[in-house]
Amino acid sequence: MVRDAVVMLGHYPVLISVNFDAFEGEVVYLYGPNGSGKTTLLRLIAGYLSAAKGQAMVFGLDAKADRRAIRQYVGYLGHQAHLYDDLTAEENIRFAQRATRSMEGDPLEIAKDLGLSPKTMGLKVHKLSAGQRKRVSMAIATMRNPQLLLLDEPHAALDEQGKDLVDQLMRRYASSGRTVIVASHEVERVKAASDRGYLCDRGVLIGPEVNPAKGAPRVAPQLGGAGEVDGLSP
Amino acid sequence: MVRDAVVMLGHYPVLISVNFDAFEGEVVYLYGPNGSGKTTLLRLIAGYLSAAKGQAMVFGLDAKADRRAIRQYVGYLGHQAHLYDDLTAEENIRFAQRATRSMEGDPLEIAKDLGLSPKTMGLKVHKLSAGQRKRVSMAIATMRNPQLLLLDEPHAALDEQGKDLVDQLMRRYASSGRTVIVASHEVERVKAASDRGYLCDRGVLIGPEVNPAKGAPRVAPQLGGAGEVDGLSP
Amino acid sequence: MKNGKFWVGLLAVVALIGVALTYWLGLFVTPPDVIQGQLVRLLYIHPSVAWVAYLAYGVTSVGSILYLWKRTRSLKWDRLAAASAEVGVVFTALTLITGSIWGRPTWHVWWTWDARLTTTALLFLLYLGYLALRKVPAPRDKVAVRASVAGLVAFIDVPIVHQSVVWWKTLHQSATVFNASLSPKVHGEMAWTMLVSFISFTLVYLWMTIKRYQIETNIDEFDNLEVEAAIAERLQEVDELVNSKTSSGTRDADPRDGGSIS
Amino acid sequence: MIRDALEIAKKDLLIEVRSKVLLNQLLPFVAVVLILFGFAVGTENRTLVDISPGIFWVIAFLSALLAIQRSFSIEAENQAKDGLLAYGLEPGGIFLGKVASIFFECIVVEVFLGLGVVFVYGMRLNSVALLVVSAAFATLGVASVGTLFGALAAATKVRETLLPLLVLPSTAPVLLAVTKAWEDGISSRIGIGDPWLGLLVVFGLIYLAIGLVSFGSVLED
Amino acid sequence: MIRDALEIAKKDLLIEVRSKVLLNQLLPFVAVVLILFGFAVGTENRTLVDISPGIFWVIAFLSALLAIQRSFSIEAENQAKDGLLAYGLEPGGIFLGKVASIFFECIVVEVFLGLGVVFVYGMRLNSVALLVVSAAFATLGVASVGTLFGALAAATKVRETLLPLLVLPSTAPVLLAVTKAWEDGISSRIGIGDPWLGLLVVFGLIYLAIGLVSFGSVLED
Ligand code: HEM
Ligand SMILES: Nc1ncnc2c1ncn2[C@@H]1O[C@H](COP(=O)(O)OP(=O)(O)OP(=O)(O)O)[C@@H](O)[C@H]1O
Ligand SMILES: Nc1ncnc2c1ncn2[C@@H]1O[C@H](COP(=O)(O)OP(=O)(O)OP(=O)(O)O)[C@@H](O)[C@H]1O
Ligand SMILES: [Mg+2]
Ligand SMILES: [Mg+2]
Repeated sequence: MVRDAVVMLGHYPVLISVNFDAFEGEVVYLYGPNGSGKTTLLRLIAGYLSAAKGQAMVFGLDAKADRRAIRQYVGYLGHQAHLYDDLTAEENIRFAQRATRSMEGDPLEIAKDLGLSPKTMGLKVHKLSAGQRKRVSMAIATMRNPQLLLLDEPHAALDEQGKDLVDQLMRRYASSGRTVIVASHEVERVKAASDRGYLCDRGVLIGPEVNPAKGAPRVAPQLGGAGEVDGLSP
Repeated sequence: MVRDAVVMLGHYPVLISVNFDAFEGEVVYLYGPNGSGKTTLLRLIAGYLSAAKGQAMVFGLDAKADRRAIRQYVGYLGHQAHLYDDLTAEENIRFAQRATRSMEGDPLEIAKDLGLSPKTMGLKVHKLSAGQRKRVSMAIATMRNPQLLLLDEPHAALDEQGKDLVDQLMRRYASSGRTVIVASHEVERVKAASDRGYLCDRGVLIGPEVNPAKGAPRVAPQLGGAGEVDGLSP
Repeated sequence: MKNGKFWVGLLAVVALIGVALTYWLGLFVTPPDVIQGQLVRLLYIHPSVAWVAYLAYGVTSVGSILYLWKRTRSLKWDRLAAASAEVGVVFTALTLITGSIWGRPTWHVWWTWDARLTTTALLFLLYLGYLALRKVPAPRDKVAVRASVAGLVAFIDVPIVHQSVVWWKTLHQSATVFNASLSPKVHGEMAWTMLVSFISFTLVYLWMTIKRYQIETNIDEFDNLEVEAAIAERLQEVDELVNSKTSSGTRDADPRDGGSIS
Repeated sequence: MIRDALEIAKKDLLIEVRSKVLLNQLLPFVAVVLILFGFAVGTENRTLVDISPGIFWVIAFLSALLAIQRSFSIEAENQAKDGLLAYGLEPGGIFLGKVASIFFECIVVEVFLGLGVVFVYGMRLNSVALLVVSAAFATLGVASVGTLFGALAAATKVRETLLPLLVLPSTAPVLLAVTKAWEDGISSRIGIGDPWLGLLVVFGLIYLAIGLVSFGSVLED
Repeated sequence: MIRDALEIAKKDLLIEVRSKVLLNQLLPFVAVVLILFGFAVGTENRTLVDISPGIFWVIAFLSALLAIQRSFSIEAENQAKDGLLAYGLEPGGIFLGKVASIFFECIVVEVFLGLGVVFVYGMRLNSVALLVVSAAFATLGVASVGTLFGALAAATKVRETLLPLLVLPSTAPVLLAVTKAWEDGISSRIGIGDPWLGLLVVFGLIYLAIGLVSFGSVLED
């Protein structure tokens, strides 16, 4: 939940008086022109940035102050892949697995689900193609089955099949009661897979727009503030 | 023109026995799954890589041996923006302008056409959003009005308006007798804007497929070898 | 080819005989020196070993230049440079060792910070660096380019080593053999022995370099074979892929036939 | 925390094994500097032995600096640091892990350097225990400060030059103390009870503690 | 080629002005090392003056190394080097431009360092012409070799450690020669006709020539 938040980068307020909510079991999308502040909002929620005014809360905790507690339940996929170039894809995944204590699952299995062959997994990451890297990062971001998954342009650089995979993944997360917030320029695609969405334009959020096909019932909790489960939101 | 080319990365033949042609006045697209070798093919044509077998020729010159001569006529937009983080967008463009001796045009004008505001142009590049960077790189790649424009996923990270801009740009290039080779995962979009295309799958090129709406007449020069202007192809 | 093998074998034999002759002349025929006593016998090893190191690096830089020069660019020059540098490093090490052995009784230390000694040690490191650079993984031609440039720059130290005794006026023996007028200041059987030792160590160098060159060639050939095998393997996969595409009716899809349309 | 530390250290050493920076580059670098110093100090062998502890430690600190730089350039590429944070590793654990891997790499360099100093400079070792223990704590101190400042500098875009500026002055006391301890160890004036050693232990532990406590804030900055 | 060189140099210096690495980090670094050395050598002012040329040049070379490293880390981020190639700049021009900007940065550092040595160490200058000219050529030599090897090392993933390994031994003779020239210049034994200066000129020009000729191959690799 983000309330009246203003985010300054340098001396410029990139986000201005932003209100944003996401509830359990839904996929919320963000779209809007380049440079409008989508990445900034996601980084605010992930606790990489802090609000100059207003507040950002995740699971009822302050996104900046309690970010360490929050991160255990958050997966973040950014524009850039946070990978070690000198390690193979498999080693990167293994390291992330141990670091996040999400031991279940063989890295090769996880990777196969994301369309990475064992041969590819054995290559050093700096040799991989753009889409292959993205998939490896994806594997790592979803490793812990986070309660809240933040995706910044997950579709970019992926092929058709990869994009479908991402959509399925988002739906699976929502249907198992978790939350996905996704920023994407593939508006049609992401609208189809999501429940609600915001248009982000020059630092202002406009919305939420509700997906008529599925979104309607979801909106209720937001107004009342009572229907929210488990404190994901105020 | 690429004939029977094999490109090795490490000990692995990433492209195998590839044949590829592009002629003046056309947009040729490449599509295919992640890691299939599209970027590799573009880098081969740009002279960043060399063929282990077979040959790659651009404007009748060997792509590797004469790459310095060729580069004067080629614009390349890669997955990554080749920008200096500490300089502003405007300074980056100005430097490229002077380095490539394409003095015509005010950087701010060029940028405006690509949807970059003067304020954005005054920011250091590392502060820009992903889409804004892409636009700056785009400005630089097209700066010299190259005879041959290589675009590696130009649509990624751009918003709807930006993607349309890229499509227009490609068409403009083709209609003024230049050549565009574009690799993209936005298959529908790129097919609509192009004349011919190849499917790239696990290092093999399949095609060309001809766009029924516009491609047919364009193909002629390829068979005869006589219709080609200015030696862009064999 | 067979002929080549014969000549290399012959070279080995001649070199061996030369070394044995040096040994015999140096230890049994020549007299001990008035001042240096028995120690002078090191004269028949140490300078010739140092000379071979120079020679080796000279060959390396010639190979490097020939590789860098576009018109003569060929991997064989790079292999030659690599082979020669490796042998050069061995001989530089021998120079350092024999020099140390000589230094112990004459200067009473194993090592001292004399200019020639220091520059020789630098020389050793420069070429170790050269060999380390070759080990940084990269495509074969890139390795060759990098190494050639490094080999060229490193060679500048050779004249410095040679001139160091003059420039820094040091402890070390100044040029007795390779002086400007090229008139050795040693006489009689000592001179003869030194000549034999120079020739035989040079032959040893030649033999080692040729051998090393052949090994480099084999490694490159082996790599090429691996590449061929990888390509063949991939071609097979590709055939299967193409067949499946064709049968699914996409279009005429022989990859070799990319130029035509259906 | 210890587990996190182990994971980080293991990963760093694995990257080291893969890229062989230490083996192929750091050791020859050490050798070069050793020779340059030897030449600069000159022919009087006496002086060289006297100041060899100083030279040893100046070189050791410089190569520690390189090891630290490398350790954080690993995290900087592709902003892997953001990744570490996202994994929710404990900052203390990350700190310890980095210190451990840098410590280990430095020790390898120091052993090599030690051999060089003994054989080429002709340094004698009298109280080996003192030498070894003081070296260990000095290295601990440098690795701790270096890791702390390495993380600080890595966040900026100018780490190559900021890092030495931060690390060198703050480790200068350690450098002086360990040099003194080594001089004592060589002349065997005092054994393991050397007061300089006490100072080193204190420094090492204080730096380690400061790092442990403040690393969280630095990483998140 | 000269035009290309100017563009590159201008760009590098502009980046320097923007990021202020030199001003904010390199100069303090120099000051720190200067003081450390002063401390290490001790209180006898006599020795300090005698060895100040050596200290001056060791520090100057180390900071040149940092400047070179920085110059190529600029190109490495976002693979800007690929960009330079794509612009079709002449390799010779790129080389000269890089040499020029590094040279300029080094000269700034050396002036600062010189002031430090004169005022803090109390070094006297007798033959200023010899000092200045030999410094210029020594810096030219280092900048040339550094640029050449900087480009070489930048292409690999281990540039932080590979660069010093390559640059230090190949510039060591220059270091030795310029130190000698400075000793002469201070004691005013010989003026501008010093043979060491001749050596430096030869070195500087040879390195510049090798760089000009082979930079193309290195960049493209
Ligand atoms: C580790 C110690 C030493 C090293 C690294 C060393 C290195 C060299 C080198 C590189 C050369 C070839 C010089 C040239 O012709 O350019 C040389 C030649 C020579 N060295 Fe040494 N040397 C060492 C110790 C000694 C000692 C202890 C002696 C005898 C006292 C000695 C006597 C000679 C002589 C007589 C020559 C031939 C001089 C000439 O014709 O130029 N060296 N040494
Ligand atoms: N220091 C600063 N001063 C002024 N504006 C800034 C500063 N730093 C960042 N900005 C601007 O803030 C915006 C950041 O936007 P953000 O990266 O969140 O965009 P985005 O919506 O993710 O865009 P994209 O779709 O291109 O990824 C950009 O417009 C950028 O120009
Ligand atoms: N040294 C190597 N050994 C084996 N395979 C390699 C090596 N280097 C690269 N590859 C593989 O070569 C392929 C490179 O593909 P390329 O980057 O051209 O793909 P692409 O079609 O551009 O993909 P994307 O759509 O994801 O950008 C990848 O599959 C990669 O895994
Ligand atoms: Mg964004
Ligand atoms: Mg690609």
